[in-house]
Amino acid sequence: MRIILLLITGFMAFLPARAFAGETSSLDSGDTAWLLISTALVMLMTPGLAFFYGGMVRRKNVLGTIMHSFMILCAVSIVWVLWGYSLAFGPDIGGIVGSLEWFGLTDIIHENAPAAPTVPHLIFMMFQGMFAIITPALITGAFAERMKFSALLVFSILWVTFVYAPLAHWVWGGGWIGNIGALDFAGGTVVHISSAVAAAAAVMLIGRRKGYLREPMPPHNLTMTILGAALLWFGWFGFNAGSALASGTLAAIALVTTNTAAGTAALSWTLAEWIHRGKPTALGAVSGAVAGLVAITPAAGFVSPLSSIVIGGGAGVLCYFAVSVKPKLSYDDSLDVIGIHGVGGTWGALATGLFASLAINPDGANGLFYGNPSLLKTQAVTVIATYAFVFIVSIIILKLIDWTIGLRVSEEDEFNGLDQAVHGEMGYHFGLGGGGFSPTVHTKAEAISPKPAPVEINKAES
Amino acid sequence: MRIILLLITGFMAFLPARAFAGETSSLDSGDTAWLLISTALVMLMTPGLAFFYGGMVRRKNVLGTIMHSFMILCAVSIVWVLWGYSLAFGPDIGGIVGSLEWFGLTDIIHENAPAAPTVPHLIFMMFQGMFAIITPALITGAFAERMKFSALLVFSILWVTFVYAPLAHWVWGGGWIGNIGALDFAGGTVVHISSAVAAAAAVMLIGRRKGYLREPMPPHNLTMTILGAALLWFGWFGFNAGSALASGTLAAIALVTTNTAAGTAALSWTLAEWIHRGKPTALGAVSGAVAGLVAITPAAGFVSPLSSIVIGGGAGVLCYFAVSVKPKLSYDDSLDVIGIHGVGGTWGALATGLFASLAINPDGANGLFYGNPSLLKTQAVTVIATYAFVFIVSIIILKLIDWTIGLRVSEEDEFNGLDQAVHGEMGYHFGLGGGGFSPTVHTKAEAISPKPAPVEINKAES
Amino acid sequence: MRIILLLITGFMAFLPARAFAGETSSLDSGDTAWLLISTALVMLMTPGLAFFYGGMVRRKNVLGTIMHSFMILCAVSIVWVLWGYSLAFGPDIGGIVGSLEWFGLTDIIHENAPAAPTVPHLIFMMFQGMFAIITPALITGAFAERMKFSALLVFSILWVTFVYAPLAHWVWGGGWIGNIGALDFAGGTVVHISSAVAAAAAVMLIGRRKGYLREPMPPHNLTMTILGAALLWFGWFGFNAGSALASGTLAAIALVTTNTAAGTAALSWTLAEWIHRGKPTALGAVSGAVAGLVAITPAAGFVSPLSSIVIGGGAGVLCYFAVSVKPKLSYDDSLDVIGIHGVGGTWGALATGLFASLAINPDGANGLFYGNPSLLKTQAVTVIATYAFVFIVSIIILKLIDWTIGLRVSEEDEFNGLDQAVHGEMGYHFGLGGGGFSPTVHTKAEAISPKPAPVEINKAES
Amino acid sequence: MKKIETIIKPFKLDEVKDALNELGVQGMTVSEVKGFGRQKGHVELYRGAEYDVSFVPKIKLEIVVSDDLADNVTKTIAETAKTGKIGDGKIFVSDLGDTIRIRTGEHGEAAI
Amino acid sequence: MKKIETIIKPFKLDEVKDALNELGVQGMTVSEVKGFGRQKGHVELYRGAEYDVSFVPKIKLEIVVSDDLADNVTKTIAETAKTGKIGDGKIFVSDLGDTIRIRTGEHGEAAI
Amino acid sequence: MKKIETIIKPFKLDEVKDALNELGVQGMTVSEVKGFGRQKGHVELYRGAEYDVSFVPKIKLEIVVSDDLADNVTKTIAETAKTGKIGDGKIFVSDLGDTIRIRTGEHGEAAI
Ligand SMILES: Nc1ncnc2c1ncn2[C@@H]1O[C@H](COP(=O)(O)OP(=O)(O)O)[C@@H](O)[C@H]1O
Ligand SMILES: Nc1ncnc2c1ncn2[C@@H]1O[C@H](COP(=O)(O)OP(=O)(O)O)[C@@H](O)[C@H]1O
Ligand SMILES: Nc1ncnc2c1ncn2[C@@H]1O[C@H](COP(=O)(O)OP(=O)(O)O)[C@@H](O)[C@H]1O
Repeated sequence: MRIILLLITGFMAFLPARAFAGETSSLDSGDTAWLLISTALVMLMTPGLAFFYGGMVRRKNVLGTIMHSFMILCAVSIVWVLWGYSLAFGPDIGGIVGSLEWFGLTDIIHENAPAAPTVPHLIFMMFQGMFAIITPALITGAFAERMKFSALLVFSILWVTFVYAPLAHWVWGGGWIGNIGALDFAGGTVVHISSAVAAAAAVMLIGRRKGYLREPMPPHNLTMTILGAALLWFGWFGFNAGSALASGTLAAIALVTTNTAAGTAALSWTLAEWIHRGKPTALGAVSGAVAGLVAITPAAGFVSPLSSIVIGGGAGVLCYFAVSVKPKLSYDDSLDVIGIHGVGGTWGALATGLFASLAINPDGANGLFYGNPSLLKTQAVTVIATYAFVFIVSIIILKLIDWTIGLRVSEEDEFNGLDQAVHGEMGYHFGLGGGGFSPTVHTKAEAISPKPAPVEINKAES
Repeated sequence: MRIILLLITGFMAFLPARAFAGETSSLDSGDTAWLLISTALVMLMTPGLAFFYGGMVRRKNVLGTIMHSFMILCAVSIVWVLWGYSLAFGPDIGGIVGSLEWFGLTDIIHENAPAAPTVPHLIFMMFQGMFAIITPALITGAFAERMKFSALLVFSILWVTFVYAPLAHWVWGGGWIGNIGALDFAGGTVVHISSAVAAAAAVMLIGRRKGYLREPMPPHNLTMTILGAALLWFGWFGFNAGSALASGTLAAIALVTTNTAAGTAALSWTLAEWIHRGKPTALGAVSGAVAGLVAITPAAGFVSPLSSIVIGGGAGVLCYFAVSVKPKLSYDDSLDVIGIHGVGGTWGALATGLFASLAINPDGANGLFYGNPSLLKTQAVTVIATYAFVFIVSIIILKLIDWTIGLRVSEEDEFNGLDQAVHGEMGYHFGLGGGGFSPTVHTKAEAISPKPAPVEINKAES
Repeated sequence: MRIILLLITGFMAFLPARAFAGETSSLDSGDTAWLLISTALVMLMTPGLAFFYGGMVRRKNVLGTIMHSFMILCAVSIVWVLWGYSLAFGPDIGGIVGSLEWFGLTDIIHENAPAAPTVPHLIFMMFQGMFAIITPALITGAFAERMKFSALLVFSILWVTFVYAPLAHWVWGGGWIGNIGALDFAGGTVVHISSAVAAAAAVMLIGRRKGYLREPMPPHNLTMTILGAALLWFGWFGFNAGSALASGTLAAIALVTTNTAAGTAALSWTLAEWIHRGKPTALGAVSGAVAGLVAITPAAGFVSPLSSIVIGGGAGVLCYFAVSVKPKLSYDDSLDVIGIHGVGGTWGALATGLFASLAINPDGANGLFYGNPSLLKTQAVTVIATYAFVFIVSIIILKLIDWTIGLRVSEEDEFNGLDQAVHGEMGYHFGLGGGGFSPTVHTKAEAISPKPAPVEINKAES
Repeated sequence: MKKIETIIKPFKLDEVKDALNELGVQGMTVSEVKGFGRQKGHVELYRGAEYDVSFVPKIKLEIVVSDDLADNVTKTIAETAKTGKIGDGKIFVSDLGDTIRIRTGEHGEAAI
Repeated sequence: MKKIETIIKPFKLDEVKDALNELGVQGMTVSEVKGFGRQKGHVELYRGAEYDVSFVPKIKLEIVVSDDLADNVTKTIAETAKTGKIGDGKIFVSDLGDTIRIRTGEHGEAAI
Repeated sequence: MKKIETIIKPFKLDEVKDALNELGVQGMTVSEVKGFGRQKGHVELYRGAEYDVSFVPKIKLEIVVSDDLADNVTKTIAETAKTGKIGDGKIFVSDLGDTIRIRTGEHGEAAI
């Protein structure tokens, strides 16, 4: 398609030039449609994550947990439009960060995206914005059920600004990691490793939940967690196949490897725990699927479907054991951000160094198994650099917040649950089945109306 | 893309004309793909709304509330195909309504859409149909927990025919509102203001829920409401960016302003209640997001991302206070259709008159802040005309129904809940955790089989 | 679009040939975008089905039921990539089955799809893969609440290999059913009839649930079932309109008939039960919608919107009575796979023989009502052949499994519920509202850490 | 000391609680129960199968009071919870041996 | 008057209710409880953490009957609720001081 | 035989259960209840409407024991469930007429 158009362009050189210089002259409507819908798909992942996490906490914290992801979606949407995108993808400053030239986006509204010349700049911006949103949302699994709400908001804004935006710049925005030839198709380092390392920093500073390892803390609603996982899987097609930035064979490859790795990892996690513990669990199956999706993220457009089976299979087993070992180490990464996104993301980044193939993607590179050991080294360097950078800056941000507004809710609030204590709500008022009446609440008359309106008397009482 | 094709067309004038006269000769597959998926996205909004509303009512009415939206989806799907689309978008009759020439769609199946010549007529029809579906569904929030099911069905069909279709014609179908230059990108007046005004009419006629302001009526499942809000946000990308009717820069602009306004409004609502009441609630956050989505709807393709921050921010605060004031006025717009869609929609329509800019969309207009005060006046006229028209016709329809089949369920049915009384079901049978047995029901043997089948005796009783 | 390109191609014959021989030379980015997103939509249907089914079972089996669909999604994803696609769509062997030439897909990664030359082969493969996934998942409704998990996995893999893949080959892959001119736009026989017939076989062999017709077995969470139905409806746009394999008028037609039939069938089911039983139920409404979607599946791209009203209307009524009659026959097709997919699918296949019209789709055929009785005969032959083939092979597979690992869980496991017995989990831990504490569990200290960590004492106890 | 158990209609809970509060009752324990009695249940329909639901949601209150307050309490409940329609519920009165307040270890009436 | 409280297996509820109904018992109150006793619980697994769940779901029935019916009622429950397996549950019988029917204000056996 | 009913804070359940178990108590029945008493509730906010929730979640334990064990049991509960803060709950002790084990038909203390 594009080849044809290029040829036509050349062939018709005698036509007035401005016809081709119009603002959308080289836009491809199919590529644009794919980026538009991919952006919507990736947006849906953050609510998906909210449910994935929300189902795993105790009932008293379901809203608080969902609110973490939801408010990050809201806050980072604004940050990204104002300065985040410009820092990450704006004109490069020394390979380290983008300039603030694109602050507020005013100048780029009618441009095509420099990194994807067949789509509007704004949709590339927003597609990338959805990645910037979900990354801090992933971190919230680590400090679920005890983080202060104000601290969460401040943390997310600072973290996107000082960790995510520079890192995205390094890998995708013209920065040094991209320049040394590291491959990260859709965010293995930028999204998953970085969120897991920040999670580790947060867990160190915020400490364990009260009662951790002494009280039972079973997931209060696994059906909600499964719904979240389903939305994540669905959205991940946009995440990975959308990262092809065009609607063609590369997107198809990424979609296939994504789906295959998710399925394989769910199977391998479930089998591992079936053998190890005697039962294949539903939480294991969806956790495995997410682990597979994490692991294939950096590799999706560089490896073959067969390789994606190996990458997914490895992710399921590795993450299962990472998660199983956690209670023994007795740190409280509550919803296993490290065990899934850290381990899965690292495995995926290295696996890209093993399985990448120029036969799949001529713009990529060959990995170790295709005769090129240097890619694996580059990938490893990237991983380590990401660990170090993210950990240090995350610790600094968290410490600053801890000193000023504090990271953690009071013991009493933690005991009563974030929903009631922080948000003044309850997730569910199931109350009495038939009458629909919840015996736990009554109206504070004065709050609602000066005097109870005596207009209608309920005579129909059953 | 399209420019190129036009050029090619001219250049190749010597080619046989029929090649370009084929039924799909000017279809753009990318634009079509975007409209196809946008239609699906907007369809999903109606179930999303069902959950948004369903979570807010008491447990005893969850199915009844969901059924309102769901049955409207079903009924209006048919109405639209038969006569609705033709009334709204069919050949214009005096700027007032479309003719019935396209009844049943038979004649337009293989055409391109007149309003969007690069996509098939049918997909434009269906995309618009999804708007016609969600609009009456929005109204149902006003009379939730007490509307008669038969009345709901009749009302929706009449309202789409006599209110929605003409109004859509006025604004988008070649009618007078469009002709005077009012801007409504994706339905601020047609969808949101109109549903809110009809809601006000309904609230006046149907009256308050029994026990309103005396009994507590907390939302029974906020996680369901949040799920609904997430689906609404996701679907709104189709609603607003799909309204560009093509897959290009305009769609990208609309998608970005939509997302930004949703995020800003959620933040501003939450902050307002944090300051005003001391706690930021999850219901506030999602209500704010919806308020922002409502407000940006008429403006989405006419304003800059920076303007969308202001529009969203305003929507969150305005709607929060509108909703807070309701109990004091003691009318029972149960799920705040007026407070959110009325206030948010009106603010959005006027804000379009403030922030619209030809630099963003050359097919739009400049607003007050870009030196053109007349647009604001046009917008205000449109708003007032919509108020008047929708209110009068809605009252007439509701009165007619009240006189004939009645609007409201009996007091006893209201007390017992719509689920049990009207639908003969319960939303949840959580019963006993372990055994899965619900002590509330037993099988009416004769209803199921003449005599209880004595074949298998359950010997495995634990 | 494509016509233009063909013309250009001819016109520019003097250009170097290789420009047009490139791997993606004839890809259409819009068609590809539509197939990419359609694939994602159809993927989402399987979790949708999981919720549709999961809400209908008793609480104690909710995870077990969801796991059926979810693990089939995972397992068949791999099977399809390895050998399933090759068997179904690989180079034809005598009209019966595809060869294994495309095992592992290695050779087709950069090709265009033979059946859809404007899209990458891989996305056509994956789109078809999603059909292969949902078909065995549909069957699971028949043996819900009692199937062994290992048996389910083995059954699904064998069934996809020995039933689905050949059948798909017969109809779509160049096999004999396609060759005799039978029409099946999106899988009426391949997906729906085949799953229902396999369901009948399974019901015969596995027998009824303990207590069936003696104990009440009400759906434990209809809101989950409705969510599932909403996701199914949404995904079905990809299923049916995606089956156009291109983003143009045919996709638009299929999308419109799909939506219309769903709405009509929901209405007609609800009306039937309103008249017959006195109440229109929510479960009826969503069951009707699914019945309509099933019935329109084979017809979607061959019939007019008006015909789709008749097809949907018929489906709702027929399936309602099929389902109502089940208890009288006292077989336990637990979630009505036969009543909905069997009856609806058969009605749809025959209705295609009645309503298909060349005026709608020139690549289709005329049906009885358009003067061609032979199509109806062909459709009937196809239906009967599918019945016979699927039933026999399904029985063989099930028998083999029954003899080896057994089909059914122990009576005790069935009594305790699959969630606890098979997966070692509970769907919900709602426990105590306020404290969020579930009195049903306590931590097995040794399992988690050698000695209870005495580090933090919970002093904040309220 | 008396233990008073009463089964009432759910929507009467707040009224009864407030009335008892005014009487000087400072504590009570509430649970959700299902009642079976003269009051009719309802029918549910699921895909053509009909379920006859004979249990009706009720609230159970347990109130421990000193002997001298008992009569007043039962009288107040009987008045406040009454609608005059079938299903208003019952009050059951029985003797209680001892009461202990866990927080302080107090016994008897002081612990109520 | 006697108050009979019984803990039974959930799936026995309908059978017991019907049997008591035939006996002339016209009302009862049901609640969902968790039982701890000789009957084993089960184990749950969440991401490698193991929870030992020792509580088993049970149904509790409260039935107030006149003294002369009491023996028959306990006997009927004991027969109908029996499966012979561990966990069948208990019947507890105690004296009741008074019963009041809220709807009518009746006292004593007339109020049952 | 004594029937001991106790209302405790939910998070104390496991501790109390284990302590009673060590004492030789082999069975008990647990339910979720809402308590109203000196302990304050909380406030909920929904779109500007404020709800004052005065009920607090509690656990109710019912334990039937032989007369000689009763004192020990109440003492153990009183100690284990105590936090010293308002809302720790109550223990109510009453006499029980008879107990029947459904599985065996045994009566009296043997049935406990
Ligand atoms: N004999 C009884 N034992 C225990 N509870 C009873 C008894 N009779 C009635 N109840 C409870 O009282 C409630 C109301 O009784 P019902 O017979 O319906 O109406 P009324 O109290 O007006 O006679 C029942 O739902 C049940 O919970
Ligand atoms: N001492 C007791 N006090 C109160 N409830 C008891 C007591 N012992 C048993 N129960 C109740 O009876 C149920 C059955 O008891 P269990 O010991 O499991 O079996 P069985 O009744 O066959 O001896 C328990 O789950 C519990 O609810
Ligand atoms: N008179 C009473 N009758 C029944 N239950 C009571 C009574 N008083 C208190 N309770 C129960 O005991 C719980 C704790 O009582 P509360 O007054 O809050 O604290 P404390 O036990 O420390 O005095 C209450 O939530 C309620 O469930």
